[in-house]
Amino acid sequence: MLNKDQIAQRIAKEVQNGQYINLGIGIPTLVANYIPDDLEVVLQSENGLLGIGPFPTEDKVDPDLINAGKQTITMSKGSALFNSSESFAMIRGGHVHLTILGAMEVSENGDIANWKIPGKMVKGMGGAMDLVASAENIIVAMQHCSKDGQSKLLKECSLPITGIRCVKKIVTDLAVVEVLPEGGFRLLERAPGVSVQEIIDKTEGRMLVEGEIPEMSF
Amino acid sequence: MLNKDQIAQRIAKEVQNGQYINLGIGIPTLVANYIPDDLEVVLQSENGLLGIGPFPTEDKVDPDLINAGKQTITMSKGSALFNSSESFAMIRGGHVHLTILGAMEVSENGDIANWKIPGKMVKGMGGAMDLVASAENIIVAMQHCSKDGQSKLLKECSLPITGIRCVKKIVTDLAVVEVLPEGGFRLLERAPGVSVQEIIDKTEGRMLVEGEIPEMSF
Amino acid sequence: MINKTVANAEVAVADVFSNAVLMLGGFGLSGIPENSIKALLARDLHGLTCISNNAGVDDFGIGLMLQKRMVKKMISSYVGENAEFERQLLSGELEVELIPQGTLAERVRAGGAGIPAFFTPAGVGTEVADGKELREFDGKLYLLERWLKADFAFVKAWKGDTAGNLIFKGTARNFNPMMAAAGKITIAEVEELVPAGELNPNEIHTPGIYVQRIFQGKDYEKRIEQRTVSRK
Amino acid sequence: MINKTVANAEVAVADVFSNAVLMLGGFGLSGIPENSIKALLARDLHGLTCISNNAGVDDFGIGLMLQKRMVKKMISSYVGENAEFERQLLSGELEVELIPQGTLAERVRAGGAGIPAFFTPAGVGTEVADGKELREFDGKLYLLERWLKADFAFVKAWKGDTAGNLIFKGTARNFNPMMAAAGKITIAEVEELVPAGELNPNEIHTPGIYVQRIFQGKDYEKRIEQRTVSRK
Repeated sequence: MLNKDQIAQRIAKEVQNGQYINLGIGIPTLVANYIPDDLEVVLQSENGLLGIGPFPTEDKVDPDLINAGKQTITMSKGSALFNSSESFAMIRGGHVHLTILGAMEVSENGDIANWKIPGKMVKGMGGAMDLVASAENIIVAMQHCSKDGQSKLLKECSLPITGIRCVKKIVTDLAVVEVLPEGGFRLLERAPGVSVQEIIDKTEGRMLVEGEIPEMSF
Repeated sequence: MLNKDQIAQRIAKEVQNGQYINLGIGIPTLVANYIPDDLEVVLQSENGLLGIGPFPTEDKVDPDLINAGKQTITMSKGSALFNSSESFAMIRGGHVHLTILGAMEVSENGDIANWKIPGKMVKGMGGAMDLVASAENIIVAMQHCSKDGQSKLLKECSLPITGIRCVKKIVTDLAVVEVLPEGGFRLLERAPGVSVQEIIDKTEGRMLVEGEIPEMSF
Repeated sequence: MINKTVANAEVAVADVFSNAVLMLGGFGLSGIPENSIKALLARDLHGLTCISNNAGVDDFGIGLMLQKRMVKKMISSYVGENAEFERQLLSGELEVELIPQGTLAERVRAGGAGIPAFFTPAGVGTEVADGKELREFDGKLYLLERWLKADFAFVKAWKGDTAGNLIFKGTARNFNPMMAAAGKITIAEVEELVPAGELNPNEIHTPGIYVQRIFQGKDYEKRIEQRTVSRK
Repeated sequence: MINKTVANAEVAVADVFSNAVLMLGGFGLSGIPENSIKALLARDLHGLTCISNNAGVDDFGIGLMLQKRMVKKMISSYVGENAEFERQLLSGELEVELIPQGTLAERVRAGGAGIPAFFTPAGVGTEVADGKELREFDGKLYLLERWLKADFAFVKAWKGDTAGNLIFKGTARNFNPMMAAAGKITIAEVEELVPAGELNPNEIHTPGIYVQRIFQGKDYEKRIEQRTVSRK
């Protein structure tokens, strides 16, 4: 089973040279730590920045420079600032190549639920609905099961959904899973020490398993 | 009868303190010369400038600084530059208080035709359709009659129109005319030496004449 | 150039009325109109509709207006980090309309730009789409969304001039420029107010045409929600 | 940061194909991509659709592409000052779609911003409205207009960096930023190309994400259409 950093590390392998990438709050933010130095990529922050740099040292903290998770950040060389309307123009217009975000549930046709638990959580969707409706490639980072053991890879989402037919890949603590264009999950890799059977048992949606399923390598 | 400069001079009296104003090509551009110095107004150029200054002296000519008529200009103190989308956002959003433009015809319900003569002139509408569809106050500067003596204040426009029910006032070489909200022209002022009868004779549309019609003063 | 300067926040907000629709710039607590909020808090107002990406925190920003029960309705994209907000919402004291962040930004932009409605893909297939027109363009589904406007828009800039031109700094820009354009009366507070002519026209983010009042702000707290640092 | 630099205009336009849809920035002859146009003229292309506010003059700008019969269709708001253009149009050699300038700007912006359609008041009651959906919002009539996109967008900036970030100067900005965002491949030529990191992120007009190729332009003529001066 992977810890959060390992999930982020595995997702980082999906990143390609030259990509503009939006990282969601939580595990996705950690992905930045594992992107190989030889890849030139640009991280977008939907509150108005292309080119997120590392967190600032104590003396460089600037309240006018935060990411979408409201964390203080720095700018990398060659970055650009803009307003929220321009930021989502970029996202909706398909200029951001890769979106990595967390989820509470993903269905086997690629629907994602990550913004609301009726009667319990009413924080709002933030930029998630715009991101999932727009990006060509969406990867979800999440635990395979909820804290009470329920699968989060479902036939259909039970929670209010954030977007339809949009998730392309899921990286969990147990597996790397593809969402097939025609619907259904396909198992690509398993976490070290995790069996194919355990993954199947913990996946409610249809899971296609073809041939030998390799263990993840980092 | 007024010459072009006098038409511009008369229109300048319509300008109020604090207004943002778009001046069209031709006579409207001349209006800038007659705006009283004690009025603070800002001239918008739809190619991307708020705060048009005087024409430049020879040594200050800058090809990167032109007005919508492609004339070289300067910027006044406190001006701002922006792109064409922002410029028309300003116009469509009703932020420009006054638009002054030329016309080939105006109808008695305030329709304006100024962009096309079928089979003859195909230059295009430029920003005129956006301006007349958006500004709350539109004043037309034009000759009362065409070169061959036809009235340009009509019951209905004969040329392809630029916008409907938008002109509020017309200043011609003969008269100042209001377009009534319910339709019809109303004579407000006559040019020095021009009789009310001549104006009526040269106006095809309905022209309301109430009481004494004063001569224009400058 | 038209001089938009007013003495201070108190003067600037003096005619804000109860039940008005307000827009307030900022993302989280970054770039919020701190001075205007403080001045609004000192007035006896109620029934306000506040359009703002977030709702502040319990003891800062719009959170303080919620504490004072001045707000009838919030229109936002994300309202976490605010216990009082959640309490008022769950008890039914507060109405909330949650809007995808990009849709919110674009609806506000549309309000300023005279675009009454536009199509966006955000929210298709979700409860955000309920009651909205759905249409296919080039094989993809979109929702029709309407513009948003406000009686008063409150924005905070880094620098401004007396003509109302504004320059923002860093990610404190966020929703401020669109809100400046969508307010019937737009009130800008700035960290540094300079005479017209001192800002480079090429560097201005919000042209003065959108700003009706501008004042020199003071005592900016600029609270940080998630101070995150790395070691040297 | 991703390096978008290419050697020159010839390299930048090498894969432009016949019958492609192009956008070209500029207003009149101000801010037009002079180097890219010259490089396109040197190639054997035909059937192009050109989206540009104007069509140049007879012997400069897009006018030269018309002379060479490279253009099948122009989409513009104003095409005066061009005799060859008028000749081709009246003889039926050239197709022309005339669009109100603000609608053109907004359609191009929509193309870059993922907004497939929007409502605008410009053109209501005119022949521009023919065949378009008309709808009333808040008592006023509006037309539904669609986005515009291009296979290649050509823009000209004052300064640019190797990451594709652009800063424009004066009114030469005009349509360039929207077109940069609406091109599948956007080619930017700049008067001064600097390494990434040298431009102030707060002053950038077009973020590099929109630009696929950038090169240092040369020999700018910057022709003036209406040289108008006042005496000292």
